[in-house]
Amino acid sequence: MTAGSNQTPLLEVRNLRVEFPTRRGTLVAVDDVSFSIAPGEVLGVVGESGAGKSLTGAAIIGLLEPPGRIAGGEVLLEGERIDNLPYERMRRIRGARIGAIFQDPLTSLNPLYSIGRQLVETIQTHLPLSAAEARKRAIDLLKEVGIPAAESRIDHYPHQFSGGMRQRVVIALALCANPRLIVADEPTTALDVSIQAQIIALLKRLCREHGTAVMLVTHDMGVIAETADRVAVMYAGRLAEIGPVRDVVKNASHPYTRGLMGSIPSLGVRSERLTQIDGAMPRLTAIPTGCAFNPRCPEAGQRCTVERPDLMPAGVTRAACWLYAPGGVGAALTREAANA
Amino acid sequence: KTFKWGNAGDVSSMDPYARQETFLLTFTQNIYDPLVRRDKNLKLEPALAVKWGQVDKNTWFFDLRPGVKFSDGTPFTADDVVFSLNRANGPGSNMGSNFASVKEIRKVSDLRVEVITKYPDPLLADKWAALGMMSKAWAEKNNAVNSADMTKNEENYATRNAMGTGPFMLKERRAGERTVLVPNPGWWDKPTHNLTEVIFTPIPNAATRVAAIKAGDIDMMYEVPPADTETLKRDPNIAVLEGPETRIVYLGMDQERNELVESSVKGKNPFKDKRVREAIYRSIDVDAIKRTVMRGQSFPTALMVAPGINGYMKDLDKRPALLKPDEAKKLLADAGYPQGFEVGMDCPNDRYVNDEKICQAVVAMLARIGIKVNLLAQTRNLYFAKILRKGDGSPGTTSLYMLGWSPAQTYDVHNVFEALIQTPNAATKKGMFNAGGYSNPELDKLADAMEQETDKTKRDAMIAAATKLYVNDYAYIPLHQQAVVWAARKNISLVQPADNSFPLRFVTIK
Amino acid sequence: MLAFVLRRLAQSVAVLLTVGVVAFFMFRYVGDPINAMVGQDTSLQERDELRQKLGLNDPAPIQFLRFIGNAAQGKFGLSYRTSEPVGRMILERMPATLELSFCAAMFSLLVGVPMGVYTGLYPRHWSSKLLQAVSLIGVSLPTFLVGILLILVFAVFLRLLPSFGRGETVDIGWWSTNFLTTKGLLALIMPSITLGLFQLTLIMRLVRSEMLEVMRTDFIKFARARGLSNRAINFGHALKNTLVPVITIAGLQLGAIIAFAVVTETVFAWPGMGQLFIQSVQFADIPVMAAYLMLIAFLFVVINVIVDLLYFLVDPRLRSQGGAARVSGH
Amino acid sequence: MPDTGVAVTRPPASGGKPLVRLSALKRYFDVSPPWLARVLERKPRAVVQAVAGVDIEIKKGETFSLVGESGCGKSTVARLVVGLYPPTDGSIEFDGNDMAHKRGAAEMAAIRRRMQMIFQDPFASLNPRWRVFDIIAEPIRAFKLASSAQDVRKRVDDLLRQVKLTPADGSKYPHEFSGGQRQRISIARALASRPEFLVCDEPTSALDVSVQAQILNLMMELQREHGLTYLFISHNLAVVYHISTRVGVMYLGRLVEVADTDMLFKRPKHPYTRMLLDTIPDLDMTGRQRSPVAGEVPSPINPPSGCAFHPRCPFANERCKRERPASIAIEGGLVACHAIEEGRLKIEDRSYGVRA
Amino acid sequence: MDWYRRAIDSDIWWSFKSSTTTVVAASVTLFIFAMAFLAPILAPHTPFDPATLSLSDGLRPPVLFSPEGDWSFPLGTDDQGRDVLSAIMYGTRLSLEVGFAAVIAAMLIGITLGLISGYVGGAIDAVIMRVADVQLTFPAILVALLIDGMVRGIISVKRHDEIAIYVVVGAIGLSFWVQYARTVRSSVMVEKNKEYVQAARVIGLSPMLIMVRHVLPNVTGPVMVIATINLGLAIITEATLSFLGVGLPSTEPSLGTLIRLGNDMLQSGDWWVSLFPGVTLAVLVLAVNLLGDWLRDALNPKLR
Ligand SMILES: Nc1ncnc2c1ncn2[C@@H]1O[C@H](COP(=O)(O)OP(=O)(O)OP(=O)(O)O)[C@@H](O)[C@H]1O
Ligand SMILES: Nc1ncnc2c1ncn2[C@@H]1O[C@H](COP(=O)(O)OP(=O)(O)OP(=O)(O)O)[C@@H](O)[C@H]1O
Ligand SMILES: [Mg+2]
Ligand SMILES: [Mg+2]
Repeated sequence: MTAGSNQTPLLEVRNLRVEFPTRRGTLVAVDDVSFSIAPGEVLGVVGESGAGKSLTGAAIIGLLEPPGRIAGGEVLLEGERIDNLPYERMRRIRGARIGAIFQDPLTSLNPLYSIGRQLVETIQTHLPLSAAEARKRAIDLLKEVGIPAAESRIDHYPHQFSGGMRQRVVIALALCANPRLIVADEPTTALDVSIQAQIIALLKRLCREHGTAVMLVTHDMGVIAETADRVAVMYAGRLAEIGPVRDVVKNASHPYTRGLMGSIPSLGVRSERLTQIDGAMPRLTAIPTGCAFNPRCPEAGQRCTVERPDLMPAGVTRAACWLYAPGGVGAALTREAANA
Repeated sequence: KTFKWGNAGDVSSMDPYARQETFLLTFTQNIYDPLVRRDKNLKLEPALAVKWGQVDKNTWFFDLRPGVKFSDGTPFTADDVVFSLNRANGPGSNMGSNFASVKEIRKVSDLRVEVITKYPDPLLADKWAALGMMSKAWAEKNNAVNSADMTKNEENYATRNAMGTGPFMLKERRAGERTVLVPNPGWWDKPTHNLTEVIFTPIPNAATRVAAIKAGDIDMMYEVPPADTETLKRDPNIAVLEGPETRIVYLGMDQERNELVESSVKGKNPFKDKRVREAIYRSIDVDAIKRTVMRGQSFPTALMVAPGINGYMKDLDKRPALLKPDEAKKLLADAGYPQGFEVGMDCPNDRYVNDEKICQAVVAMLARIGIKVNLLAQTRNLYFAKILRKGDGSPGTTSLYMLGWSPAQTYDVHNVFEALIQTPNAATKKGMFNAGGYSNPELDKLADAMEQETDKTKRDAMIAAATKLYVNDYAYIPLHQQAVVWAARKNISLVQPADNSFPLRFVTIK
Repeated sequence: MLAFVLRRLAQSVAVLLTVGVVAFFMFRYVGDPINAMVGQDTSLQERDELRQKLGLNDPAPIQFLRFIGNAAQGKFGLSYRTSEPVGRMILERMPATLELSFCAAMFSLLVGVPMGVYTGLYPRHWSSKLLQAVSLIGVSLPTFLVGILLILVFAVFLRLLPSFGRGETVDIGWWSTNFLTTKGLLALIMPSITLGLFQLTLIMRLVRSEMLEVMRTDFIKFARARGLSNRAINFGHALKNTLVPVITIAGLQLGAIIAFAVVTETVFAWPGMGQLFIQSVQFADIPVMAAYLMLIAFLFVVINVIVDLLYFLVDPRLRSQGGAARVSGH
Repeated sequence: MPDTGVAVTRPPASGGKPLVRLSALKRYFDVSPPWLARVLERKPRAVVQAVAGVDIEIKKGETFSLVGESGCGKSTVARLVVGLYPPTDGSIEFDGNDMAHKRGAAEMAAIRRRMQMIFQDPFASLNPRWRVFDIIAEPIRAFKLASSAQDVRKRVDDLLRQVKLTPADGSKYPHEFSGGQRQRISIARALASRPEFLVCDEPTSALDVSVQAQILNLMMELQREHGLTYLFISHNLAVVYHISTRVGVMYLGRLVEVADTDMLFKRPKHPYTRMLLDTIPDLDMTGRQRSPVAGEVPSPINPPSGCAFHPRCPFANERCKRERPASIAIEGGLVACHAIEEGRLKIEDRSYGVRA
Repeated sequence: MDWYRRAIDSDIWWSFKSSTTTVVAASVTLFIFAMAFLAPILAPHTPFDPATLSLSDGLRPPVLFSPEGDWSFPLGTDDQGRDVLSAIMYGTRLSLEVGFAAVIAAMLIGITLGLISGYVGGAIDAVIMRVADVQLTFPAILVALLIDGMVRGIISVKRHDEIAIYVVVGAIGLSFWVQYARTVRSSVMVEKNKEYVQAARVIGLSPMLIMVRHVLPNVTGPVMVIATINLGLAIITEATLSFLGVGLPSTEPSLGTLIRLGNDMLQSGDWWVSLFPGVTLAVLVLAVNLLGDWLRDALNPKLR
């Protein structure tokens, strides 16, 4: 399923490149990443720690922390380019058209203000409502995310809520102005196993009801499997594979994705050994030439060590792997690579 | 015309008997007239008493000035005098030492008071020239019959209030902040000043004080740091007044113990050897101290009394020539200290002008003849507690020290002999400030004799003989008279007496 | 809350008692007060009598009990130096010190906090770096030197400000204030700057580092993600979250300011408690020193309680916990 | 799905002698406000019953896992076992030795040597200022297991190789390693004293799935080679399913169910166990709606009366509110539930584990 | 050469190198330290030896500012005939000695108490922290005034000058320890719950050993930062104490004492006597503070 592949995408990311100037030279943390999200669609982004998932999200909402910067590519929201907007214009988009949810609900809320104040403040920033109306909306939102006795709890402070409740408040805050897109960066990782399911269910329901698209960053494949429509797999700052969830999970094309899926312990089969990908993801300072995965790839060919693959169709999904090049791994190098 | 002035410390009390301290006495005298006061040249002149003298050997009389009124309008009578003198000699007062000879004070008539002494005391009027007269009625009304008693936990009215017959009246007293005086319109004397208000402020930091007068925030200040004298003199708006003070600053040596308390020499006391004392004496270049440390603001001396004091012997005031270091070393070698020795020295650091720096200079000078001096400079109360004799007459803990002394009550040399030079004796209370315990029986005899002697020529002869004795013994090492340096804005004219007192009645503003 | 206040009170008593003990035993050694009390001619016997009368010859524990007993009744006796009741001497000088300290504290806060916020918000900007370096001067020059230099420049050369003292004061009851006259206000300027400069630097740097830290927290990031305006983020969220440590330090510093007034008051001939204390040390005026120290300890305790109460206002987490946890400062 | 492995059933470890036995183990934490506040505000003492009476026997060579929600006391059990906390009550026996028994330092060290711990956070569990070599050598030196410096070096090099690092890594500092590599260093350190029993408190939950697989494989390998016994703690049921022979489910300081792994996943009995199993996201269930556990974990300071799970339990009745259920042996495992005991709740095949 | 490469390679070195201010501050500090500690070799005179002083050399102006200057006294002399340059060199040395000693004293007290307080906790912790509270009641200046007074009283018989330096060091040290104790305590409370400390406990190391081997090295960062900043503060405090008359003796003046002695001459035209020591002090403290500043930021990973 590729929801709305023929509509104009809600969000389109083209050749995004994020760099960090460091003292040892520039570090490319996100490299040539392109994807799009349709209205109402849930795109899961997975990958190992440090693969560049959060940075991609941060780049989209324009909250890269200096010295990090978007060094190339563009981000379009409903056809409008937003990656080069001045701070003030981007600020008006944030919260209003793109909402965000971060990993840790414990630290995402300012401990010194009641949640009501934080809600009202956000609502009034984006919607022309009076204080009383804003408060009413805040209460409605709290009810919607399932906070019991919202009228009385609205004046409570964050520390008076449990982790799961706080994450609900955070979701309510992200929904304040009915954004079209929500970037959720690991919204359940910090939560208890039993609460995770509640939050995912809530997020899904809300998006369905509001027609909001979600970019769901996580490394929990279970969550993705259950929630996402499409999945993007990142490896060392690049997209390794992108495609409908079922195909990526079940019939991954990229050897990395296959390894990743295999190393997830599942209840179905038990073995003496889990499938494992040997080695570790390279550091961003030492990304090998060619395909970044080549040192760990069981199917790497000569071409993989020299030339970098772009996303190419591989069955239902698109994968950045020479296996799917017309000539396969063994095909002749392009002229540039051969000369290099 | 408002006259603003400052100095380092505040008047500690408004009670004229609270402390026997020059500043307090002269300040309160602006409010409280004494019976007999000193003029610009420190000569006695009539004040509340128009006539005084000895009826017989043991009786003094004071004839009071008629028609004098206190500033609250009540008349001043003999009752007030008797009351004041008794109060000054009473509990809480610090003036008791001026009454050592007094047996009885009695009112003869409203305008005459007589004092019976235990023994002839030719200096009584001198001693009392600093004693202001209070009002009996006022004191009784305000429960200030005695001076403040430290052991009781209560305040004394006279500590912050004052009411006398003097040229000024106390308008405002904020201890530590400022004290405001206004002229007394009913003063018996003809005012020589033209002030309408006097504001006194303590400014403890010398640099600030200098800045304040430069900035014109005050009209006059004293205790000008010697270092600043030159700049102040250069300031076209400021006049600097300097004159010698009667205080002599000198060094003393422990000649009493058989072993010094703080020295490398064990088993004997080098200071008991006159050669050692001479070597030290003649190695200290007082002129150099005058030039750099004191910036010219001192008057080197060879005697323990200053010019102007009764008994000062001008022809004896000659320091022997300085020794070259080898000569001094030879003297020391003769005395048995060819390598020199090490000794501790005590010095105050907030008592005399540049006291610590003088000591430092002395340390350097002695270092050159092989005497290594360890200097301990400290604040006055610690310093005095360390070096002075204890109540039982036992010596303080010092080997070499610096002191200053002025016979300020009597202006007579006998005070110096009695307090500093005579052999210490707890019973007779002589020599109690002779911290080094110098002792010369011959001199003791002369000093005792001069106390009773009323014939001036004979007495002068005794003084000369005694003076030669201690000079030749190198008993002390007199350094200098420190200068009294005042600075005033150019439009102020004032008188600077040699005793470091500052009578406001001589101030005029142009 | 009640428990908290009671605990603080108990602690205060403990602090005051400790200070009392320390004060007392230290004073036994600061020198012989008698020499400061009498003139040069006072005979040694008279000195001894006075010592006896003052009880200075009694055994230490007895002196201590007497001292504590009297202190508990607010009686610190008469000053050895001026024979005035110590309580009143200190009270009279208190307004001067407190007003000066208040102005110095205000100066350091009103200048230091904005400077800290600015340098914290734009840590890489050259002007921040400049401000930071310049502010270091506040801790690189001894207070007395700063004071004298100020006097030389503004009083002696420019003649803009009075060189010393409180200028004109107005009495309101026993409290004499500088705030009601122009001269009084002018007189406050240089001493306040001198006294506050050091604290200014501290506060600025504290606010800066707290700001830097707060600006990196998730809730600030989240506030940005919600699209709040910079104003709301910087001042509403960031600044308020730096307040707790700032209050702690500012509170402690207020105590330090009052104590440091000793130097400033000496330089500016400011008739306050600090100057009184220094004179008392010089003259071994034990009753004044004791009372002053007890007062400083008391003020410190009061400031501490106020600081703690402020925490309650600022931080809701403490409110519900009953103030058991005190956020530790740096 | 890549079907790489063969389904194997681990050898049932029963029959062996228990290496570790925890009996009626309790650990309370006093979290009361200060005395004065308690008196004035009439607050009672507050005590967290982190572990409220746990009986576990772990046999030689087996892997016993503890699962449960955050705060149920898993880590506390782990710490009690290795002696980081003294128990409030109950006893811990290691190979027949009661740990509470007083003994000499040498004897104590001899027992301590035989049990080690692997911690959760690979970033916090290595001293950032020490070289890897020194970190691994520390237990060797502390227990004096090597006679010379060369011996130490040799052993450290061996250990590094065992955990698939190279001896050259010894001279580096921890920050130069990735999370997975650090966890290997932790394991090497734990193995340095040649222990028989390893307590692993969530050793992989801070790691990525691909790294997690490496670590789990390594652990299983080491177990096979050295006959190690594990107490394994995790909240990831899938991991637990893979590594353990027996599983204990904890809820608010108590064990609610203990069973052999296969049995637990095939026929879970306690309603809480069933709920936990329900929350496991599974790759096969794309698009499926999980049924989340209702409600949240209650406070361990005021645990609910009776069966602590009753406020969240769909099968709770009056008795559950009143009376705490005792453990009953059933189908080779232990369960503490009235509903099961009374037969109100049917035990059914839920086929979580075996879906062949 | 291993350590050398590692040092050159480290973040700290890099952040050091990339901050011009810091490099300048470090050079200045090094220069002043060298001047101070090599004073016996470099200084043209020995100002602490009174035998070499001559009043006749008194108050020479500095050569560059007045023709009356004498090249053997490049920065002029004070009223005792002391060479200002040499006095500054020796005085700086003394000030640094006082500063370092005071900071080390404070560190010893503070770290020990902080470690105990943090690691042991409970009643001992409460007592130590209350003592710290009381200590805070007495700011440095008051503590120093009191200790000085007390010591002078107790040992008035002995030579005070010899112990003056210990008094000043003790007084400053005593008033600074609280900061260390608090910092170390809170670091220890964080550190002792870190898993690597628990790992050490599982091995069965004694608390003492754990504290020294594991906890202590990890609190050095914040302690170093405080120490650097305190060094400047200690030097200033010593100067202020000298100003109040309870500092080091004037025969062997520290920078502070030099300033105090010259202070009286500030307005008299003999400005060099206090100005040069004043500038030296300000530059030294400023440089040390800049270093401390940089160190604080460099060691704080959150700010990198
Ligand atoms: N401020 C920074 N300076 C330098 N490098 C950075 C910075 N922030 C992130 N990176 C690097 O960018 C890479 C991508 O980081 P990112 O946070 O996007 O990873 P992620 O996929 O979200 O990982 P995780 O699952 O751990 O959250 C990482 O390798 C990280 O080291
Ligand atoms: N030192 C302590 N002091 C007070 N309470 C504690 C302490 N250690 C643990 N607790 C409490 O005991 C309970 C059990 O904690 P424990 O760490 O054992 O849980 P856990 O099952 O390991 O949880 P997680 O999965 O989050 O690690 C918790 O409620 C915790 O708050
Ligand atoms: Mg991330
Ligand atoms: Mg745990």
